[in-house]
Amino acid sequence: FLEDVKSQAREQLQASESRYQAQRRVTQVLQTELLQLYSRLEMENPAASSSPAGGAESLT
Amino acid sequence: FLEDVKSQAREQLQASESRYQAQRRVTQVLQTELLQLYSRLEMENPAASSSPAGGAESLT
Amino acid sequence: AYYEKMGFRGVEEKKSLEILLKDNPLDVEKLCTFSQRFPLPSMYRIHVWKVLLGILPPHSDSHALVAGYRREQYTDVLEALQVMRFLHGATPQVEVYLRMFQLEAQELPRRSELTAPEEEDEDFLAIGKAMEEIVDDPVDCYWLIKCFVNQFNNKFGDSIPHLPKSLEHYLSLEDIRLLAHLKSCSALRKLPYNLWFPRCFAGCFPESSLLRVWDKVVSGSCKILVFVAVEILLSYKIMLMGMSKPEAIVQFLSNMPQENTDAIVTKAIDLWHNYVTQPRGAS
Repeated sequence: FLEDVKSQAREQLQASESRYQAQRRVTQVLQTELLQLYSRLEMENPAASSSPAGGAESLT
Repeated sequence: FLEDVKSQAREQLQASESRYQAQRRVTQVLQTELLQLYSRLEMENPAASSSPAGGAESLT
Repeated sequence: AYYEKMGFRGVEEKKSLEILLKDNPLDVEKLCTFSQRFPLPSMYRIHVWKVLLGILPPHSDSHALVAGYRREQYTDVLEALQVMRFLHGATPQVEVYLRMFQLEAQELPRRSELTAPEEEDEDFLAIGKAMEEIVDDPVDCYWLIKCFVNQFNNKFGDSIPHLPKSLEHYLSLEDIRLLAHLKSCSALRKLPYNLWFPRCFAGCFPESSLLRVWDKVVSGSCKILVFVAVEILLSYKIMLMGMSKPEAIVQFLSNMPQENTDAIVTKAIDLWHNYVTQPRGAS
């Protein structure tokens, strides 16, 4: 019975782990997408690129 | 003793879940940021908007 | 002889804490009681705080696993903020912690609306800066700030507005003349409570003194803050009695001298033990 409880706990932890991994993959895709967009914005609008960079600059 | 095993499993699961939740928050913020960028791209470059709009749709 | 006795007591305390720390699972309640009663030995302080704040679970054999989760969570949040350009190389470390905290709490401003930290963030930043001085490892530091702030707000958020009243009460018992003076020049309501209570004296005291106050806060008392304030007033009594303008009093207390903060904290803890932890009716 104890083994039963232990293996149930292990399964729950694994499920949580795989949910986390799935969410991480989503994050990675979104981050790649974002980086591409930033560089496209800066290429297309070198003039306006001051504004995305400006967002970052206003932080300083 | 059984309670002990259970509570240990619960502690581990909680920490794992907290890591998952943080990853979810990250995804949400990334999505918001991406959507904002897309709409800005469209405003600034209405001609080139067809391809970023496709990108935005793939997110929804 | 006094120091010998104190030293001996210190060794005994350290031994009994070591015994508590060998328990598996750890008895969090006993650790709380220990931390309420004695100052934590500096070599165990961070570890005990992490357990009391729930960063590490009671079961010691889960510590490695959970610490790994904590580290990953830290990295995930930090990376995302960097990719989104919320942070750059020159962002001060406490501001990094603030943005991470905001992201996790779903309170992160939009990047297009991002400004320098607001006034409402000042408490977080003060606590963060002090914790930075106390803790070297950034992962530990972020988690300690986050859980310290969260626990403090959850447990004591409702009590904070009542602390000035409590201060008045204990000052009336300790020094009625000083209280009367502060009242008569209408300084009592203007004391720098906001620099004291919501940030647990971070920024008012050097970290070496702050640690012993935070031992009590982490282990579940916010009343200690009242006694620290009482002792601040008592130790500058002569100076305060000589001032009649409330602005001068506030000005002085907001920029307190840093010399005898250790003595203030020691007396404050003694006074707190007298009134609160030892049963004497008053609570």
